[in-house]
Amino acid sequence: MRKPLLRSFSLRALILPALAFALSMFFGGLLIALSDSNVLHKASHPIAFIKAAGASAGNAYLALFQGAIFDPGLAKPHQWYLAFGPLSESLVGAAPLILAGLSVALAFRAGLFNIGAQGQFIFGAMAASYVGFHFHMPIGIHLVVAALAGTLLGSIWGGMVGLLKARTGAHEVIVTIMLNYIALYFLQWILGTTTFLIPGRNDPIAPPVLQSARLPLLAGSNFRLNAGILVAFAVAVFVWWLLNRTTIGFKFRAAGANTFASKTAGISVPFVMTSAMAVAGALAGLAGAVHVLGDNFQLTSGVAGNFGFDAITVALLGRAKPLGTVLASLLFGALGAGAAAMQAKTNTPIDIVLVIQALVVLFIAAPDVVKSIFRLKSLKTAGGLVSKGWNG
Amino acid sequence: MKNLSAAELRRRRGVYTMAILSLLAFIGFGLIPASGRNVTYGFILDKEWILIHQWVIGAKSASQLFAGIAMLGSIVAYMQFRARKTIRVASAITSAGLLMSFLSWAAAGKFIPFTGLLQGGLLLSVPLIFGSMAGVMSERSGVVNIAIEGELLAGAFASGVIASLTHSTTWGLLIAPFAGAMISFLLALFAIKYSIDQIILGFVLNVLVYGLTDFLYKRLLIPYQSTWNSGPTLQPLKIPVLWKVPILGPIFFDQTIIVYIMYLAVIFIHLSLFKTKWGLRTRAVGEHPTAADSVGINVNRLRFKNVIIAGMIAGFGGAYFTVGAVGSFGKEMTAGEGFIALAAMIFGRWSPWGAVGASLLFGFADNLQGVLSITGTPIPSQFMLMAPYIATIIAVSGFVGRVRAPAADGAPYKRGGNA
Amino acid sequence: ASQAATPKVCLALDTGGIDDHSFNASAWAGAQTVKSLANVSYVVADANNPDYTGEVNSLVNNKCNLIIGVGFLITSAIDAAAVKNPTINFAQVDDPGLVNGKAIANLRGLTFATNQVGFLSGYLAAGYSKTGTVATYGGINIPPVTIYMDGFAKGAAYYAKINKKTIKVLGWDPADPKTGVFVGDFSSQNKALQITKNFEQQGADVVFPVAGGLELASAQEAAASKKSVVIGVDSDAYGLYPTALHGVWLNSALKGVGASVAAVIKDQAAGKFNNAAYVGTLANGGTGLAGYHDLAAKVPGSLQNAVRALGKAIATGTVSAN
Amino acid sequence: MSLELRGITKSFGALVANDSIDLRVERGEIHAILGENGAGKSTLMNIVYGLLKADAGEIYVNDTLQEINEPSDALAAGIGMVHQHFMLVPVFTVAENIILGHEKSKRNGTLDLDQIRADIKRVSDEFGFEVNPDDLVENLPVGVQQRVEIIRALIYDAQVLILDEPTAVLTPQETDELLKIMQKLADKGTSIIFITHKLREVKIVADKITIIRRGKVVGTAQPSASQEELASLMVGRHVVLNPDKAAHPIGEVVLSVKDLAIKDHFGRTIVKNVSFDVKAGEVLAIAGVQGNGQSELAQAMINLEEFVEGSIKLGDDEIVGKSVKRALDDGIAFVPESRELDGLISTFSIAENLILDRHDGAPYAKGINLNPKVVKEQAQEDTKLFDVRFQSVDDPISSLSGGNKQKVVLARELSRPVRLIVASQPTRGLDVGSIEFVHERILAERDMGRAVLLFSTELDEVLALADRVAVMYRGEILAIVPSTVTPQELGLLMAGVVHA
Ligand SMILES: Nc1ncnc2c1ncn2[C@@H]1O[C@H](COP(=O)(O)OP(=O)(O)OP(=O)(O)O)[C@@H](O)[C@H]1O
Ligand SMILES: Nc1ncnc2c1ncn2[C@@H]1O[C@H](COP(=O)(O)OP(=O)(O)OP(=O)(O)O)[C@@H](O)[C@H]1O
Ligand SMILES: [Mg+2]
Ligand SMILES: [Mg+2]
Repeated sequence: MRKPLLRSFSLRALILPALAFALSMFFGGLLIALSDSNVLHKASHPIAFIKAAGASAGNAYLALFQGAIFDPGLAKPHQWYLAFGPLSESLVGAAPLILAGLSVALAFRAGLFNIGAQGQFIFGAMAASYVGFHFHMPIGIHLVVAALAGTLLGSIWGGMVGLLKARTGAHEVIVTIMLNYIALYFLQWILGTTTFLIPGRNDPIAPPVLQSARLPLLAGSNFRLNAGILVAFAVAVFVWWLLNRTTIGFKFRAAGANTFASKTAGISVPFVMTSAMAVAGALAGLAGAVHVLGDNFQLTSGVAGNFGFDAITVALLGRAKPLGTVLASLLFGALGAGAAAMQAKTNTPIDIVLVIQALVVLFIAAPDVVKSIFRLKSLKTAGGLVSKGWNG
Repeated sequence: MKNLSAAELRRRRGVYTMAILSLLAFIGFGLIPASGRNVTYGFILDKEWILIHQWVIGAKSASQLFAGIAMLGSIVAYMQFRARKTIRVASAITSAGLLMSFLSWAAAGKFIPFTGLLQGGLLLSVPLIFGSMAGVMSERSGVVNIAIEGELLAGAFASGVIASLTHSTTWGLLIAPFAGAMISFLLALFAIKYSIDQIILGFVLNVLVYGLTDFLYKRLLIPYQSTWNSGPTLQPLKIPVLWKVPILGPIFFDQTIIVYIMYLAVIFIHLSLFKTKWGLRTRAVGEHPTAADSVGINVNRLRFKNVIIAGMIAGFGGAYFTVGAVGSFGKEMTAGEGFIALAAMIFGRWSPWGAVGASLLFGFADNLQGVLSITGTPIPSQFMLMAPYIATIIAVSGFVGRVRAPAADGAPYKRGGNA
Repeated sequence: ASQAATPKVCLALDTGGIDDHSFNASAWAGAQTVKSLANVSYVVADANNPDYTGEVNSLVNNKCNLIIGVGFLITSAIDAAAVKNPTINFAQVDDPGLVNGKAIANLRGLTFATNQVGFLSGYLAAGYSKTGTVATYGGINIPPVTIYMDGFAKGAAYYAKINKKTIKVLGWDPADPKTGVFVGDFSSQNKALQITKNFEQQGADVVFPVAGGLELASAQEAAASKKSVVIGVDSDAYGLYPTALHGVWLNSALKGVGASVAAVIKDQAAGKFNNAAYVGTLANGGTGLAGYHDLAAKVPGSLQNAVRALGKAIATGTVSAN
Repeated sequence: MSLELRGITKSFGALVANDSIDLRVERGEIHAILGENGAGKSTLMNIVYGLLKADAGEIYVNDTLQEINEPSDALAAGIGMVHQHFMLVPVFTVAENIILGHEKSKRNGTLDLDQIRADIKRVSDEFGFEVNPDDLVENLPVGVQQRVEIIRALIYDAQVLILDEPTAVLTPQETDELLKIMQKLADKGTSIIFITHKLREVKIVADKITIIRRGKVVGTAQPSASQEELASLMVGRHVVLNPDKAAHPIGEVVLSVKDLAIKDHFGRTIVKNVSFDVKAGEVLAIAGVQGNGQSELAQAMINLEEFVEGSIKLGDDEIVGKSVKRALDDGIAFVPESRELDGLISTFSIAENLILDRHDGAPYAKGINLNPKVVKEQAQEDTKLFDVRFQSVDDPISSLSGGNKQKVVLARELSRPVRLIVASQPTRGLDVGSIEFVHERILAERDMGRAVLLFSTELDEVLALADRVAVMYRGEILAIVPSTVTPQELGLLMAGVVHA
């Protein structure tokens, strides 16, 4: 794995994903059309039926696109660029996802299955929010401190898992699943405490983080696009460097690939378990921090949404490689942003996006299926990452 | 005794933990409290034979009594351990004693419907047991099954809708397994035929089912609720005589058909796994597929079959959520129990009874926290809700320790690959 | 405020969506009642990663004239948007509609004194109970939920006081708002079912679930065990669930989200949008009991009268629900 | 029963593993097949046994064409095979393993093991095996595991028995017994295909010898041919079988082990009161039957064993209780018994495998920064030095043959400054060419004044390399004898026989 970051990325490698995406959109479209009463009413006249179906799915997807990338309707005189608002939304959504995805990917490379990104995300968000609204510090410093606080708490929450596994052998899958629930309930509790209540209000919404702790906007006040996405990209490069260019990453990958040989070579597997989970936790924690400091600003019980689990999907979709994870997250960010608009414009239930996401991952993970559908015997494909099951 | 084996060290850690806990319980629950108030245990749910109706006892003395039992238990356990004998029974007694000691303390001045407490625990673990059985089925033959959640949800959806459309719980029950099987068919197809990473697959299938059910729920079940989502529910069937057995009767033998089928399923899976030709082959395929292949066993066909069956089990378990409990389907009503089931399977070391034990532990802990938060505790509600999850972590790290999955679990089998 | 011929009205719903059998549903239903006056549409926050700001932005971009935020989580997004777009009118359910303490011209808050109807429900429950034990539980421990529970407990206590009876309330203790019985989410039907079972085993024969759609589970248990009846929450449960359950709904505590939404839309259509905070009370019909439906016969007339009277008393302020 | 292969061809991608191979085995004939690593022997046999599908070629049993697509076809045709990598389920009992695939059930549907137990007993008695049907296979020594495989073949009365490197893991005694058994079977009419790298064995039992090189049959030979002739036929060049061990000065004690005891995870004592010294410039060989504690003893040398009592001193510093890394850094080179499992990471590149144990030291790393350029250059050198054959150091190690894999392990362990070399079964499964190389390296290290602790079950190897030989039996050292000991004496010692 000592290829430079970009060599693992070629246009040719994008053909399959593109086809996989098209395929998924097709099935999603079928679902939209066939569950649309206006379409079903025309079932008796084939032609009209197909027209209606096409229209139904077409409109939904047009809205999806407009909500995700570019919507001319938003352009105002002398402000054509406003049409790119949706793109900004997509990137805003992608930033935390990239970071959380990297968390899962890194742990995976070290032979650990981190289902706990959700909980680590929550603690990261909690810490960042607290530092963000409670303390007063100079601009910049405040931001850094808040982000670090989130990273630290996330890394503690994650490192705990590694430590438990190293010490007692408790399986990380069990522990992380349980810790996710614990983190959620802890969040619900702390939001009710006076420290986290807005003075004079009693609903569980933490005060907004102060301006001094917010990630700077990148494209002016018309867009929510903030430095979070840059942080995410930077961290992706960092993770790539850590995994492929450092002795620590070497240990991670070695222990992840073959514990016995690693032990024999003097690599301390307990060290790998603990530190890998700590780093993974830190990344997920940072994701939470970026979410709170970048676009969410106020801590709520739903702050983590489904990031921690989407993170697993994008990491696996990205074959546990940094670049792949970034690309996968961008795709998911766009789908997420588009979905809201799609529902607003065409009343298509937002959940269809889940179906599309699932199908995309499925087809990309199964190149042979796609190839056989599109008759592409020749196309060479990188083998997926091998699952080692539970024994790591 | 120097140089203990890892297993022994773990067991010793267990014994010491129990001993210390018992002592703490005796002091903390038995001696310190201001005393005075009574705790009342209720032992009757229905018109079963009444052994004792209620048992009223001083909270303090009860705590002492049970903590005492726990201490005895841990001493016995230690002696057993020295004698290198199994400490299962002793530890069971100790844990029970500890629990009762704690309960008597926590419920001072309160009424604890003991039978109901246990019955509730059982009910809460029903989906977990079905789920973990599905896990065991497929993972024993070497296919990692993270799709349990999806299989449960699919089963719940299908059985709910069908029961509603046909006004028949029977049809609901009959359809559920096939809904689960549809999901596990995808799992089998992609994992075995296209040898795709099974962990990715499991996750994605869950997402897929979430998406599909949410979508259809909004598009069909809400608008046309009266026809699509108003299913009937199963009534409990009392097993003649048995259900009257004091305490146990109403817990185990006054349940819906789903629960009875669960009993049979667990026993059947255990027996077939360890006593039959099918079981031998299944385990062989999960441990050393090449060896199985070299004696003429069709590895992938067997795996395919088992994964499908696993899906049917989980799917049937899903029916518990709808026809087994509330009738109508609710959005994402499995609420992550498929993952708890997954944990229970690992916790139970891929053995049917182990998984059942883990599921019961979780279900019971969950219901205990429910009952205690009703009778009233000073502990904030969110921390009460955490209890079962914390308990699981303690159990896993304190007593279970390192677990070993079937050797070939998660590894697709292709002939001629490197042996 | 803009005077569109037929104004474009958009609801920003919380993750529950129009089918949550709860406040989102009521809001949408309310909007439907005035379809003729405005063309109404809605968006739902993405349950996977709710991005309320994004949600509201998408409506602003969608050129809505009136945007109504439903669910307190959307508050801050609505506030921000209101400040940023003075030409668009906003309303926010479950929020007084103040931006850092001050009212602004294009934002109207819609709040509800649900503790009042909770109080009535508690009184009714206590009066109806044969065992003298009534129970309530919530989805998660948040004010919109606990306000109801608090009112319920106090109402039951009030009944006990004036009738010199001892009434036991399970699941919520006004003195200790950190504890109480909660499911932990709004989707675990079988947990809600088990909680109801546990209540019944503690002797409760009236249950007041404040957990949106989970009230279905309680109703199922009640129907199966015949040991309890259920008081629905937010909307009239009687019409929402299978007819098989009609026999278990003692009543429903209404939260007039729909009415308030309809009211705001009417004003908008008539070009009379204003920012006077709307508080739904028993007095203005913003909250209230739905009706006894099938159990009307079973509830003693005296009790029904007492409840009606108490309602008036609270409305006129002679009795306080706090 | 006779077996004939005609024009068997099999390629894996570009590589032709079998190139139209013809082969005929008569009834009751022991037919040896010789060839280097990767020559194509296992592939050929896997084809005969139905585990691989030939691209072309035909298989005749008793001169009638046989379709063999599945192992079940082979079994049905009376072909049995003992695989190079055993085909036993470790967590099953012997009986379960043997009944697998031929299950009989009782009337109540449960498995019927009684019949198979009886069969096992019958066969064991006939051939004087000591096998308990209810032992877990994972607890059995390799030698016994192999017996299980043979018993299985015999129970399902194989007329043609394929043995793929059966002696690679056996001791002299076990080997001789196995050879006797083979004779016995042959006399009763069973045809045997015997794959091995050990010419001595071939000369003892084989009736006929076929030599394969790079997938082609390059000739047949008679057992009378000399070992040198056979060797050069296999490798295609002249090879030295017995390296000359020049006399050399012996230095001070480098390694000294005192009263060592090792327990396994189940608390069973595996090694007890073991004491010995190894001096600089000396090769001490630990000989012994597989499963007498050598593996654990070897592992203990770098603290890979968990439950150890006693003392292991390298120079003046104690090893026991320290970390593995510490032991390695102290100057121990460790060549593990199983290169595939403990020695190499199959998904890692050759270069990465070359720095497994010292990636965080200079020159490879500065701080935590790995320097890929240096890693690569160093890899080029090391591999050239140790004559590893490969396309690129970035290729995954799994693309190398066993022999080359082993050279990579040696390259890694020996190209850093060490005082002691611990090598377990360094030539297991290797062909003569590779063995020659490994042996020369080990002696070279010795002559450079390093201490060598050699664990081997190969008599010839022990005698060829050792200055002194310690024999292990049942976890204890039975005796330490000079290398002038005769193979016979050594064999007896290994069998636990100490004569006054
Ligand atoms: N499944 C496979 N896929 C690709 N190549 C393979 C496969 N199996 C074997 N080969 C290649 O075929 C060649 C022959 O392998 P084979 O195992 O038959 O050699 P061998 O004679 O048994 O070697 P050894 O004496 O070490 O056992 C080797 O070069 C190997 O690289
Ligand atoms: N699936 C495969 N793909 C590529 N090469 C393979 C495959 N299977 C076996 N080989 C190679 O075939 C060659 C011979 O196979 P084999 O397993 O016999 O190795 P070996 O030389 O005998 O080493 P060992 O004795 O440790 O097995 C080795 O290089 C091995 O790596
Ligand atoms: Mg071979
Ligand atoms: Mg070999």
